[in-house]
Amino acid sequence: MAAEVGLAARAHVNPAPELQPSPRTPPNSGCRLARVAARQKLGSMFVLRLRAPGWPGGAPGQFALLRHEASARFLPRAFSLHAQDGELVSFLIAPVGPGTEELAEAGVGEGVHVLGPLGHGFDLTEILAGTPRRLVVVGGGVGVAPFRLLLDRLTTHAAATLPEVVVLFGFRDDVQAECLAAFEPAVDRLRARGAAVELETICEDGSLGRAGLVTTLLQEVGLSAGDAILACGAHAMCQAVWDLGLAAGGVRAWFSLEAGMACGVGSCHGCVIRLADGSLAKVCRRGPVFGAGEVFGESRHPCAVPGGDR
Amino acid sequence: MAAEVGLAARAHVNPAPELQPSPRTPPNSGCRLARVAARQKLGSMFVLRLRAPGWPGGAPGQFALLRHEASARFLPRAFSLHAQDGELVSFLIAPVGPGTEELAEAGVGEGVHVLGPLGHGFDLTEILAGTPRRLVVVGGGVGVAPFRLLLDRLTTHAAATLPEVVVLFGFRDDVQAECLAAFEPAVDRLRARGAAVELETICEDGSLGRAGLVTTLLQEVGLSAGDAILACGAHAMCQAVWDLGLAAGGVRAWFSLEAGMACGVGSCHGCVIRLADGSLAKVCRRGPVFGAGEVFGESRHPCAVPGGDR
Amino acid sequence: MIDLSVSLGPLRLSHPLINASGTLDLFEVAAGLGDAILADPPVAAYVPKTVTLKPRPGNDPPRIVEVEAGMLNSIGLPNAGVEAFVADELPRLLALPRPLILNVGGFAPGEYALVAARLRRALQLHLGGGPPDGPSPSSDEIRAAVGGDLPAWTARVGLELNVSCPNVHSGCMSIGADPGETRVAVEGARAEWPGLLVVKLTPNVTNVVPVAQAAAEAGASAISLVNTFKGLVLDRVTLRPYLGGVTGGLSGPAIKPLALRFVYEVAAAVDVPLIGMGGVTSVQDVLEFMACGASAVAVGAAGFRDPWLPARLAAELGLALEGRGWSLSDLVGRAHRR
Amino acid sequence: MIDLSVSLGPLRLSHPLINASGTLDLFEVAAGLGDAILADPPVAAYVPKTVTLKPRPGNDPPRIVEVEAGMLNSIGLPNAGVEAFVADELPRLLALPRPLILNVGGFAPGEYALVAARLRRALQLHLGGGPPDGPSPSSDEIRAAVGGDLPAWTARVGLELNVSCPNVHSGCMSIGADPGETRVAVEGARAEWPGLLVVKLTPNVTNVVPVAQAAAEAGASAISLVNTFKGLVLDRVTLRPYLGGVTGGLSGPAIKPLALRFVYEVAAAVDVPLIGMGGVTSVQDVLEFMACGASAVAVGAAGFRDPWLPARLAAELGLALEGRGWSLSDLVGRAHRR
Ligand SMILES: Cc1cc2nc3c(=O)[nH]c(=O)nc-3n(C[C@H](O)[C@H](O)[C@H](O)COP(=O)(O)OP(=O)(O)OC[C@H]3O[C@@H](n4cnc5c(N)ncnc54)[C@H](O)[C@@H]3O)c2cc1C
Ligand SMILES: Cc1cc2nc3c(=O)[nH]c(=O)nc-3n(C[C@H](O)[C@H](O)[C@H](O)COP(=O)(O)OP(=O)(O)OC[C@H]3O[C@@H](n4cnc5c(N)ncnc54)[C@H](O)[C@@H]3O)c2cc1C
Ligand SMILES: Cc1cc2nc3c(=O)[nH]c(=O)nc-3n(C[C@H](O)[C@H](O)[C@H](O)COP(=O)(O)O)c2cc1C
Ligand SMILES: Cc1cc2nc3c(=O)[nH]c(=O)nc-3n(C[C@H](O)[C@H](O)[C@H](O)COP(=O)(O)O)c2cc1C
Ligand code: FES
Ligand code: FES
Repeated sequence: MAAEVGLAARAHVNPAPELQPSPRTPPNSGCRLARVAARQKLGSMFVLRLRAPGWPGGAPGQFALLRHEASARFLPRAFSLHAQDGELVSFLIAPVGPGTEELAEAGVGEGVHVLGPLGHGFDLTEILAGTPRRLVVVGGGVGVAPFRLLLDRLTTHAAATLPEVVVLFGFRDDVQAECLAAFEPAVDRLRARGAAVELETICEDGSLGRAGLVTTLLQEVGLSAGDAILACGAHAMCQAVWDLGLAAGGVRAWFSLEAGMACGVGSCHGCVIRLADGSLAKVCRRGPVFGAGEVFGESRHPCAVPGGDR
Repeated sequence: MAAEVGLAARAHVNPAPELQPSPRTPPNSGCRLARVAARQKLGSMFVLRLRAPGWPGGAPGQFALLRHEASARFLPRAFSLHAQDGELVSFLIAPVGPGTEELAEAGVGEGVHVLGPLGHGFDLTEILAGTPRRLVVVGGGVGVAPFRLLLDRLTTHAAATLPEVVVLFGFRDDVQAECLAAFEPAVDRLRARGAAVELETICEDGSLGRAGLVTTLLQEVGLSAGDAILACGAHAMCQAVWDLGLAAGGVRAWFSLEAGMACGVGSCHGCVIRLADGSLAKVCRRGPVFGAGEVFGESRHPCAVPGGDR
Repeated sequence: MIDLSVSLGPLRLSHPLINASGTLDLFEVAAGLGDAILADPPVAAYVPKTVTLKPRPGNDPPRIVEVEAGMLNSIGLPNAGVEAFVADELPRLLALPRPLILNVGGFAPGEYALVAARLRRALQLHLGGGPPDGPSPSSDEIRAAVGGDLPAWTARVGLELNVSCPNVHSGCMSIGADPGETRVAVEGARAEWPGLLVVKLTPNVTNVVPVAQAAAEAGASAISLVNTFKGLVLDRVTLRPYLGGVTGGLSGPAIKPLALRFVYEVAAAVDVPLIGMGGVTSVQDVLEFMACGASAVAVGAAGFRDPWLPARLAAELGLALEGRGWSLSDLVGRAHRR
Repeated sequence: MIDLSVSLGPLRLSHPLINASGTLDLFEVAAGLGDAILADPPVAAYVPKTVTLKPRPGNDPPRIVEVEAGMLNSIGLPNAGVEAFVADELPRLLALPRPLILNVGGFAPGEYALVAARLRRALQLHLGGGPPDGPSPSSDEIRAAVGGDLPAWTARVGLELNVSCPNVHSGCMSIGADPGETRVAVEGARAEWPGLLVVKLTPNVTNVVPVAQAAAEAGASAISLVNTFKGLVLDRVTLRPYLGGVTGGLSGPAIKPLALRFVYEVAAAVDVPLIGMGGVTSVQDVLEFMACGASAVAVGAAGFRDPWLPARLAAELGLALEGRGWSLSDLVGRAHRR
């Protein structure tokens, strides 16, 4: 905003349009040609590690738009930041359609256009400022992706300042659950720093013990006032999680939501969802992480669901 | 034609339409999913060897439509049969655009849809029946492709029945000329059987000696009555070759021509060229090999050129 | 096994998959790839290429060019004219073990009736059902017949009026762009043709609904859509028009969302069965056209990759319906239901 | 260095590449990816998203869906209305170091004039050139001005009339489908707007030429085309319409051959400069639109992949012309010359 006002002021100084042709995409524009550094299969998902020159780093819950340089698809695809290390940035991807399948076949050294980091992630400063009793991290399926970076970020906080961390992941089956391998080192590191971390996993088909949903786990750990939920997964999962939060009372929650995207930056108005108050919000700009109340409202049986009345 | 008459006769026997659903593509329909058996780079071109189950074999000058099973292009592409060995069929391909580049990257084991063999090739029986003085084979650029199979076919004829074979190839540069490696063994085999074979090559940029066109070579070997020309290359080359043939007099010639194709079988009427008499002919069905007179006429400065008056 | 058969007027199709006119020549395929395709054509009904009153050479080459997700053609309806068609093509067409939908083009609304009459007389001769070269039945006689007793051959042969070809300089597409001219063309053909009368519409219009309604009111027993979208491709180097006919018609997956819209709109507005087409390459596409309201689906340019594609899609349609536990009537028009 | 500058009425563009309305929001990009884009926008002129008289929420989600070689959108012109636009957007737009082409939508032909007048008054206030809230200049006064002395601000700001959005239930596209309504809309806006007046046409018409002629006669100083093609996408599973707005507009490479045809036809029929768009992704596309007759070219949905694409294409256009030894005027309209 400050920048915009500043520019508005300039208008009167420099009212004539400049006539020089624009340069090409500037080097630090957020639009980069990255190279595949590694691709690791983890059950039915894979981790795509890219070397993105000048990658500025992003927050957990932020995302990037990826498009293979030889893609036959028209639009890029959105993926949560999964891990980063300098110029290396990783994504945990579930191949579900043509765009994700192209990336599943990207060879080392091949180019991938990366636009990002984009959107607003989980604001750990704000969340921790509320001194939550516990951080309850809830991931469903590939919705677990952003929580690797989240755990990494927690590791940078003094253990004493951290509440207990409860990580609950739900998967379809044990093949999908193989992506756990991408999270365990982060959990171990956090524990090694003295933080109290619990990690529990359940599969819908019972292939890792009993059958159930991630909400089964959530009911078992028992939400109570002061808990802060950070969740990502299918819309129905998020809704069910928030219902439990409302039932417990005094629980705050943030959800990373999905929507089909074209631009990822707010240009196209394409990714809107309907909020609890009936208004529409761009997932890519206002989100993808939203406060529970904004999206689902504060009463237990909200009528307004994202997607509106189509 | 006989088949059609036969079927017409059947109409009165079986006038009612059958109501069973049709089966899928029948196994020996000419439409096959082949597998890449090998891909060999030869300078700026490459040889794609496919294993095509049930491949029936085709004549030199016939072609097939190829489309990679993961192709992002809508239409298949036409390529002359280059060599065959049972189920193995090879194509010599110059990557010039998106379709050929996809094939240039096809990995061993990947699927390629093959429709063929299609069209009418060089009719060796007819050509040799004219007891030509010499067979003058003229290829320009990737237009050399069909002549590997032609040389292989000549090898099956008794050497005594064969006239002298003069093979003249013109290339852009020495990198393009590296595809010669695909022809030399066939020439050697033919010689080993006692046939008189000469092979000469020239490059436009002089990178293999002096600079010149294939017509330079043709002028040097000197056409004369009784020669039979078999040529394939750019349209302008074919025209120039036939001008030399007409000048010599008493020369017969066959040209394998190109046209953009959609169906390759005569369904779409898309690949027509205008013949010397002003009529239009489907390259895929009546050709791709045409008699010189049909295409260029029998007088030295034809006004009607294929492509018509667009 | 799910019953995939559909009726288009007096024609009964064993399944909904046919070819789009001008994109499959069974006899050419047979000549190149073997006669098997004639003994068991991969379509539930066979639609030959458009025939016109007079012979036509078609447009200058080049006539086709690939574009993103499709191709343009500027073929220009080459054909030997209806007399040659009747003499040379019709006998072998009638020998095919499938119903036929003959496709007719015209350069003035009245031409359709002339060609329809010529074809009817030839069919009466071949298949019985009336004096071959007698006077045309009166319009009333045929209207009565359409409702009641049709000549037996109408179960074998239908007619499609191509009022939508974008690749000719007059007539055709300009007729189908105008409800009034379409009405005249269809009424004329209806008066000469007792059987299935399909009218093939162009999508190059501001509003297709009045044209579809005019066709239906004038006696069309079915509507097929879409023909190709008029487009232009330049030569990459010279930057001048690439096709001999300057403009051409776009077909292929690029037009599928546009074609679905036209089928959806016409299905909501008229009561006759629809034949949907435009970019069909997969069984998903077949499901979508039928959900929008098509009773039958035609494979066009995608069949160039594999002439047997319609048969494969028919088999896959059966499996898809089985998988969902749907009958054909659960599928057709589904997109319109809440 | 080749001179790439082009004039659109009183606007002078340093090169022909601009953005298509609704596909690039510089301020949103800046908020996400940094202010650099505001200091040096990747377009020769900036076209904001359509603004309407009253605020609009836009259509229900989902609003976009990818298809082969393109996407459909059913955004539905969400915007805060012209009053909020004038208060909140215009100041920061005027701070951009580029000429602007403000884009206006309407739901009746008369609405365009109301919005144009409101914008003109605001610009007079910001940039001088007349009493801000005084009475409208008479139509004659403005017509005189367009030919002669224009207020200085008309070199900074032009207006584009979107008479072609397919994603709203009334107005807009239906106006642009009708030459008479287009004439009324353009005449009204012309009476209120002394500067560059672009009219953006829809391709969802039988014949675009009469609409373009009506626009030009009514005072359009340029014509832009094409807006999106109306299409339909079904949900893959439910087989019901996927988009919240049921139908949507197709854009992207799928429509390029169709868009080229419209530009080619309009260039042959009217004398005003054209802004071409529809599926531009590469410098080859830019060359083709200009060869068909466009003086400027807009990047639409392909800019979603890279907001800086127009600037890259402008640089590549310079190289392409240099490589061929052509000036811009050798290129523009080339496809029409023998
Ligand atoms: C902010 C954000 C973060 C994300 N993070 C991740 C991540 O970390 N890892 C990950 O694997 N995925 C993530 N996703 C999801 C990912 O973007 C999608 O899985 C991906 O776009 C799928 O592309 P595709 O081409 O493989 O499938 P597509 O075929 O494009 O399908 C993608 C989705 O589009 C919708 N869709 C499109 N067309 C239709 C239609 N005609 N009918 C019905 N539905 C349709 C459906 O919802 C479908 O699931 C994220 C999404 C968002 C918005
Ligand atoms: C019978 C036959 C046999 C052939 N045999 C061989 C062979 O053995 N080996 C081989 O390498 N090639 C062969 N070809 C040529 C081969 O089919 C083409 O090179 C191939 O189709 C190119 O496809 P592409 O996608 O790589 O290039 P494309 O981009 O499809 O270009 C192919 C050609 O299409 C034309 N074209 C398409 N669009 C445009 C446009 N907008 N502007 C200008 N021109 C355009 C041009 O002529 C261009 O050269 C043969 C062709 C035929 C008809
Ligand atoms: C090469 C070609 C030739 C065609 N010829 C005809 C024709 O003769 N008569 C006709 O009615 N439609 C003709 N069409 C249009 C098709 O029948 C069909 O309506 C159109 O191609 C859309 O379907 P598709 O996208 O599946 O190809 C032709 C289409 C192509 C591609
Ligand atoms: C997401 C989206 C939003 C659009 N919004 C507008 C708009 O507000 N006003 C308008 O005139 N055109 C709008 N358009 C149309 C474009 O400006 C352009 O005419 C069209 O997309 C064709 O160009 P393309 O194929 O390059 O995208 C929009 C297009 C898209 C894809
Ligand atoms: S994806 Fe374009 S506004 Fe969100
Ligand atoms: S390529 Fe279809 S007729 Fe020759």
